[in-house]
Amino acid sequence: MSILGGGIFKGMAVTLRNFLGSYTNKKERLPTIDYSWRADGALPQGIGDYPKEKGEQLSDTTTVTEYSRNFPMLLHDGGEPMDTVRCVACQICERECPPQCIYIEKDYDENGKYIKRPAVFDIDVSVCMSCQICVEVCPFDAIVMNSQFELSTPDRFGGLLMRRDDLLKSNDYYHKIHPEEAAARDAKIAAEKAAKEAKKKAAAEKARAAAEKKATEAAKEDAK
Amino acid sequence: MSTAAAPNYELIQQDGLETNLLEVSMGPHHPSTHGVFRMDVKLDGETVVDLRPVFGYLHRNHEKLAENMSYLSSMPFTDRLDYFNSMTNNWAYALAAEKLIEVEVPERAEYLRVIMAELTRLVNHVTLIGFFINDLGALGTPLLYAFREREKILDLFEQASGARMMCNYFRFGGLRNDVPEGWLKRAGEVVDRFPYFLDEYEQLLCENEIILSRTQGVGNLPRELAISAGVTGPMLRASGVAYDLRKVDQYGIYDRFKFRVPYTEGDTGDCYDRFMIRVLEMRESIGILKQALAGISEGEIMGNAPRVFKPKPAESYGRIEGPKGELGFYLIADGTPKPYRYRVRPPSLINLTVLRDMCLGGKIADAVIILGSIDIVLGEVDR
Amino acid sequence: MNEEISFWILSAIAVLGALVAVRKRNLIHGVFALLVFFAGLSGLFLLLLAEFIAAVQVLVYIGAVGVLLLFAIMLTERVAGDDDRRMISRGWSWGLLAAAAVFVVLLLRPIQQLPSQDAAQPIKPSVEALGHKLINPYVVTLEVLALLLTAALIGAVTAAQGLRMPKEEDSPE
Amino acid sequence: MSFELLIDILIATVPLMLIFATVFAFTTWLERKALARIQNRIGPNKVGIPCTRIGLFGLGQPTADGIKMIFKENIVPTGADRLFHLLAPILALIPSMLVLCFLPLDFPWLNENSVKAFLLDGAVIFFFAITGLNTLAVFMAGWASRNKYSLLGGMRAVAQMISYEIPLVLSAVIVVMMVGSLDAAEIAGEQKGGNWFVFYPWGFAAFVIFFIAALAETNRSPFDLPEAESEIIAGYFTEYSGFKFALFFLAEYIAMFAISGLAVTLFLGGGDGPGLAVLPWLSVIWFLAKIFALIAVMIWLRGTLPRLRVDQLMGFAWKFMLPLSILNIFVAGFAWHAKQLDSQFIMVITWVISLAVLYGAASGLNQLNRGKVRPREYKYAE
Repeated sequence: MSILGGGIFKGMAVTLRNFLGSYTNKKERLPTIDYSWRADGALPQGIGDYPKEKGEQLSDTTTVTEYSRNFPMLLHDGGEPMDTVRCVACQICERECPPQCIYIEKDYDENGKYIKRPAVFDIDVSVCMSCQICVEVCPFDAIVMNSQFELSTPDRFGGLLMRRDDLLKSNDYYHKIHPEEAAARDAKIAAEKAAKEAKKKAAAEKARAAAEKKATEAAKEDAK
Repeated sequence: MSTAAAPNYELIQQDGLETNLLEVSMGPHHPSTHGVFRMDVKLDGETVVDLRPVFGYLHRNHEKLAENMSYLSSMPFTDRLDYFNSMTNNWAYALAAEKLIEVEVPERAEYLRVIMAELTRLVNHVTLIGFFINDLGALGTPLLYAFREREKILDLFEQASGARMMCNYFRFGGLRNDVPEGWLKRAGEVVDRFPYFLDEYEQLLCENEIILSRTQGVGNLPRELAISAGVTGPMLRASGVAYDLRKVDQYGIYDRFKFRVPYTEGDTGDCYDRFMIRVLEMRESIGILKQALAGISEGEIMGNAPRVFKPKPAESYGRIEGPKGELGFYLIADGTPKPYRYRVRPPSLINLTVLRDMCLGGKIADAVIILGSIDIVLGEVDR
Repeated sequence: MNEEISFWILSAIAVLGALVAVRKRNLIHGVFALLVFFAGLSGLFLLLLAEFIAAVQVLVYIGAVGVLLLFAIMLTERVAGDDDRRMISRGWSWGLLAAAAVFVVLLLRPIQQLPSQDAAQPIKPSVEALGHKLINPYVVTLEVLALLLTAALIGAVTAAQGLRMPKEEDSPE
Repeated sequence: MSFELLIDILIATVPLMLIFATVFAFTTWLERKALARIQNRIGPNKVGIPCTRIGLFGLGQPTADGIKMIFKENIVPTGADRLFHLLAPILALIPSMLVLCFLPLDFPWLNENSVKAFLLDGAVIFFFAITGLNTLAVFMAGWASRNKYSLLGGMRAVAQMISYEIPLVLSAVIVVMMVGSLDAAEIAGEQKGGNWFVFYPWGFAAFVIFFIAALAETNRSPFDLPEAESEIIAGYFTEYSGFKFALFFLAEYIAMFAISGLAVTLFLGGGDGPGLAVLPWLSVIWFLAKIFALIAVMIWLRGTLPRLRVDQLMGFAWKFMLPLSILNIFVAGFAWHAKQLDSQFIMVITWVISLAVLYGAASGLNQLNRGKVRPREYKYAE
């Protein structure tokens, strides 16, 4: 050590540099306040002064990043939500949910016949830990993550229990908040559908061929 | 061995005035116990005569919960073990499960895993040093510089995985999703910028006389004690053992990167060594990150693994060099979708076992910084 | 007139402090009451225009002796005594008698011999004069006192050294 | 009591109380703001004019804090000594306020009489005598709280304050020696025209020692052990809340002003500065500006340094500060005698020798005390 307390003076130089730098070089020194350094610029205006400046700037479709996830929502393909809802109430997500915050009841018509949609679909968002496992295990791409974060409520019980109708969101909305993910998912569904159709066609073909064969055989039998 | 570090207190009592020992229960709401941890300390004046760590305040039944749900479902719970390093926790668990179901991880996923793990190491070490200096009594300045840098890395995590801390990003056989466009470039920028920050950090801390005199010779951990107690990670390397699972196991693709393992020359480590080893490790991590960011190529990120599976009855142990030490997951499969036994080897807990040996004979202020230098996260200690 | 009012106020404080100091069983309370007494005394010195003595009174008695007493008390058992149980000694009347005797025998005559207020010359207070007095006529006394204090200091250091922890046999390099 | 004297006393004291209370509020804001900037934050910036969005750089923060403090619940622990718990913050505030009177501030509205009310012959020794009372207040608070952390903090505070009082006084003695007076105004007068004592080698050394000891006396970082948050929670005011806590806070800051004011008086020329010939009342501004400069350094140190350990703290006082300050007295005496010879050559020699002796002693003591503490080298395994 060359001078007395040299290390201390070095440290003081660093803090002085930071003190001055916080006025001159905001990008480097005040990254938590100055968001301009974020290359994607995904942060909406006004979020830096969040509770005071919200209003219209923070709409329902505010999203922080492409993959930002808060709580799940149920997708429907437009029109009357319950007619086009993708969920068939298979309850896989209910079983796989790690904190077990999903509750599903199947829907039955008046004859007691199971119609492929949920009668009750509750998510207790005070328990939900936004892990996205339900999204991944869903075979029907019916449940995806919403990025809405303004859910604070003075009601401890009802306010944080999201019912089926709160959870239902259209696919268009999904495209708005997570465009890339939604496009990929749509493509996947289309591909699956196409594959399924092809399979169905093939199966139908096969069945027809088999039926024809059978018919011919039966005819042969008859002929005998 | 434990008594070797502690001076003989009877001598003080012998010919001096008879004084009473002061029993102080530090914690669970003490400001510097890093969570809900308690130390029952017996003090002779300010000198620690006896110390009993008490934990379990944050116990949440992690292992038992995991034994009652499918393999995938406990993945998000591993985030909550060591909540600073969710990425590495994910990786260790994924390694263990991948051994059970034997899936191949695509190359891009392996690269991304390394990138995420090393970024996590940076996050962990930089904040740990901040907290450590905070325990030394600085008014949060180094901690806030650390948070400033951590913020940039957490933003990267958020852009990739959707969450800042509870990333839940790794999957058996790969990763949940690919990183968004331009992410690698941004990560490169952050990594390139990081050494400048480290220079500043070292300038602020490493030669400061107060830090030197507070940390050197405090909390000595002899090599034999460290080995026999099962201490791992930077703490073990600070005690003079160059043991790093990234070199030993070479899990993932760590054999492809050139990096060095810093360790202390002597056979005792003190708080200063533990602090410096972490600083040096960050530099190595930056080297790995640069190589990984240069070497990554396009490709698949998810191997051919089912979301929910029933592995054949088998055992597996997956371990990685986490930022805090060896993090291991031990799984026994019994043919059902749920593990028969799920066990975590938490580095925080095992490193904490030597706390008493290091603290005895020190001052009460030393006990605080020794605890800080161990680097524990109570989520992992108590599970 | 000002001086008189001040005198009575300060004397009252001093006497009250002394009384409380004697009667409190809680030792810490007692010490603080004693310090109040010292403070009153210091005020009285100030009233006599003996600034330096007043300052020294505060510095030494309140600052040093008070803290010393507190430290000593911290080493004793049962610091906070029972304040409800008043200290009533059986021989209190004898104590009163002794106090009266001391007053009559030792103090009465000097008080009577004090010059009347009109005759007293207003003194100009000066630290410098005190310094000269200390260095010129009383230099030997001062030196002896200084030596004594130094000896006490060295003794304290030695006593503290003796309590040092034994060095470890195999101190790690 | 004559009415004029009462008026004079009020004229002398009331502005002092008002000015320093205002300055206290401003300093808390300054400290928070400066620390925030050092730590790359913005600091208080919301509280300005009530009911509007005008922030005024957060200047309303001290007021808001004060209002909050007053209305917070006053909690006294069960089994605490209620009387002493109440008295301690008051006892802490009184000495700090009292010693402000001894600062040689030339307020333009003061007349001869009111000045005389406080300019005691032995102002400097009174200053030390009265600031010493702080120790008792801290001990009282620590003891009365019935909390182990408080007691530890109180004991730490007493040990620390007594230890550092010695180098503090010894470094002030040098100035007293040079001027030959304990009168603050006379000491300040001696340094008129830029002849500040800090510009002499012995003066500089004494100033540094004084400043370090002052940090310890006022419990500022890096000597804030009595209130070491990471070790003993908040030390002696762990159990204080609301207005009592605010009083402690106030006392601490006022003590900071007082001790900085003394440092300014002793070493930095008091109210001396350019422009005094034209506007005499500028001296008050200069005085306060110098106090603020010292306080800015204190804040800067607080933003940079961790704190010492308790044994190192005591060791530093007794093994470094005390020998150095005693040596400094000898150096100053030597220099004073050399000055009488009135020769340029001897003056230069004295300067060089004093510098060499002081620096050598300081670094020697530093080496002795630090032992094997050095930055280390580490090995790498491939």
